[in-house]
Amino acid sequence: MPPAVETSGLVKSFGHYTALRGIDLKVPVGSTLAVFGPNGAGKTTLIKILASIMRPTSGKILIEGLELKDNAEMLRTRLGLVAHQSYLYGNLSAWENLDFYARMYGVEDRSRRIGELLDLVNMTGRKHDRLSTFSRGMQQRMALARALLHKPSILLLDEPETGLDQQALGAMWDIIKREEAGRRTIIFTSHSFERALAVCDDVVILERGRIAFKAQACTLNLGGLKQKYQECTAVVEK
Amino acid sequence: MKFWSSVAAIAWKDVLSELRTREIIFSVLVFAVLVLVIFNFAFDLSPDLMLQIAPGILWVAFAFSGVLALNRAFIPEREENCLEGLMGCPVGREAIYVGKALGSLFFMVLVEAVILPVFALLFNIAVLQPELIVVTLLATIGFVAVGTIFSALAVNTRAREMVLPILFLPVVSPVIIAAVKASAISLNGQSWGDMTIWLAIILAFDIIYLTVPFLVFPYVVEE
Amino acid sequence: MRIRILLILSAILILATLALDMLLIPSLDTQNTGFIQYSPVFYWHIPVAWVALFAFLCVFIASIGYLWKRTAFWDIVAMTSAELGVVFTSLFLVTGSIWAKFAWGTWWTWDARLTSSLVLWIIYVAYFLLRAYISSPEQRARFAAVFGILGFVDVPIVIMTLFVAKEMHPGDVAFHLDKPQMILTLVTGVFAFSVLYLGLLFFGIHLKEDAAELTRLKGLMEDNDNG
Amino acid sequence: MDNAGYIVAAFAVVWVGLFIFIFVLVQREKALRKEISALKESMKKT
Repeated sequence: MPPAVETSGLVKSFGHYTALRGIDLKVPVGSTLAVFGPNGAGKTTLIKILASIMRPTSGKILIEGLELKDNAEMLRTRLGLVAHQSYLYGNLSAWENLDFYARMYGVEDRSRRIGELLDLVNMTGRKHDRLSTFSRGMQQRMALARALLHKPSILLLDEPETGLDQQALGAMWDIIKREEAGRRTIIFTSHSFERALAVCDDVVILERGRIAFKAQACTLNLGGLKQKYQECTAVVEK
Repeated sequence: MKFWSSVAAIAWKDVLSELRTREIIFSVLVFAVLVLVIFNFAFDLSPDLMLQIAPGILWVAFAFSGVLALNRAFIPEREENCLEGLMGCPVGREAIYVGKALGSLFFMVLVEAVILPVFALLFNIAVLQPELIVVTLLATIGFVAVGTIFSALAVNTRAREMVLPILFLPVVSPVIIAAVKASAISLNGQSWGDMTIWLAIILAFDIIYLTVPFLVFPYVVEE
Repeated sequence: MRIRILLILSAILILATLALDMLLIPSLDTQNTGFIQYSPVFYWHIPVAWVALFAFLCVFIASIGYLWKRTAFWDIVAMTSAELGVVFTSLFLVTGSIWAKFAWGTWWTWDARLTSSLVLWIIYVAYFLLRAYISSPEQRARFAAVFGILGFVDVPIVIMTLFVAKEMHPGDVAFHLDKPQMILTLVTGVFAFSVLYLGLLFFGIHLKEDAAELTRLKGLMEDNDNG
Repeated sequence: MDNAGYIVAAFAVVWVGLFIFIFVLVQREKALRKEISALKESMKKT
């Protein structure tokens, strides 16, 4: 059973600036990986490369044992992404947005699936309202619905907590964990240690494009994680 | 099959999103009519002379209102970074180009469908002839094919409104020249036989600028 | 080093063309028909145009090279070649309008050759405008390469459309060279300016690579200062 | 301007144009060369 996501020697540079300097990751199927790191450590770049939106400068990426470079279009049906932006069109209604992406992902029986998702993120009441009229929290939940449309086996989230209060964030994680519990692999970047530690199986700390620390969540408590984080990122301040 | 269903989905999304606010369509239409009116002030000419410059006026109105519309083509993709959302879909990057081009084509044809009768009314020239309509359509396909990829390029630059026309109009000038010449021939009552060279140029342009951007578009959107 | 050789060689060849031009060509116009083939201007007016088109072809190839290899070298080659293309097209336009003043009494005639070179000139000036409006070097190189390809594909169509629009057939001027002296002068002219182009191309590339080296060194300096 | 005048003018434009272009390149080259060597010196010192 190949790991859900495996990268070896992953490098990404933009001209002179190198965002990722060789990342080796192995994420087993069904597990949840939390990625921490200061701003500019390469978290978003890593997520976008795994989602096949950005091409790596060098290195190998295997999604469910298949080379991402060669099977990009097929593998995208297995990948779902929730980024900082919602990827949804302001002029279109919630239903129209999901209907559009459902067509793009080739989802069968679109209306049933969209209805299901709107209930899951409890936005059914607003399904015909325009996205531009939604609050940040509602847009984030709609973005999650969009990412789950095609039942991806791997879900990527880039700092899902941005713009959400504790209650909304808690609700969001319930939604993520409820659907296909245990079979879906989740990789997310985050700044809130406490919330992340509660939901993840493994932890990684990125620092200036490299993995500075890797461990299983059960071996860490909140204090230990924060202390480790200070150590890894302290190098920059000295 | 997957390719074309995604293309249709993108084009339909563009049309829906635009018909919802109708902001671009009205501003482009008003602009095109404005161009006609200005030309009317600029040259108050004898009817037969007007016949000669009529195609020129038409295509100046189409070209500049086309640039106005194409400037807006990739705005929805910029707002919530929807372009990345599209790139995450299980479809080739080329489908995004073809979908967006079809969306813009729909609006350009819509503008032309309104401007041609208005032009016939204002300048009382029989513009609605089959030859002229076919030439206009063929030229619009080439116009939009080039315009869409330049719009995708320009939307990422600083002074987008200025960069697009300066990049785009010189490159698309052959199609505009050929369309004007062919329209002039059709206005003189001649038919297909006399405009074969111009149709050939427009068709050659369409073919080239549907294939080359198709191959090059992935490099525009991918980091 | 080879830049110096190329530049000196091109200087010699240009002098040779000049000599041929001044000595041979005037004597040929026995019936003084006033055709362009008989005026010395022709024998480097055409080479300048040829080199400009060749420069745009190199931009096209270098752009494909950049999109494929993604190395800064190809981007530098494309930019330098585009620069030279614009310089040579400007020379063609200026000398063309001087010739127009001489032949037809006005500085500018919407003659097919002049108009098509003007359109091409605008396209490649737009190439530099595009480069100027993008800040990130990687994106600038990639977009410039895309435009280098889309722009070049337009060159044949622009020339053909304008030649047809002006009821002028391309073959009727450049290739009716019956006398051997004419062909000799034209060939030396084309060869001379091509060598000049190569010399300037390598010189420009060398220059820009130095500039890139400079920015890299400055970057290192800053890193050391606050590293 | 008679016939010869235009010829000379046209020639002049070409040479002056090319000469200025090459001259600008050479100037830029010298300036760059100077700056790089200066930088290399200061790099060695620190």
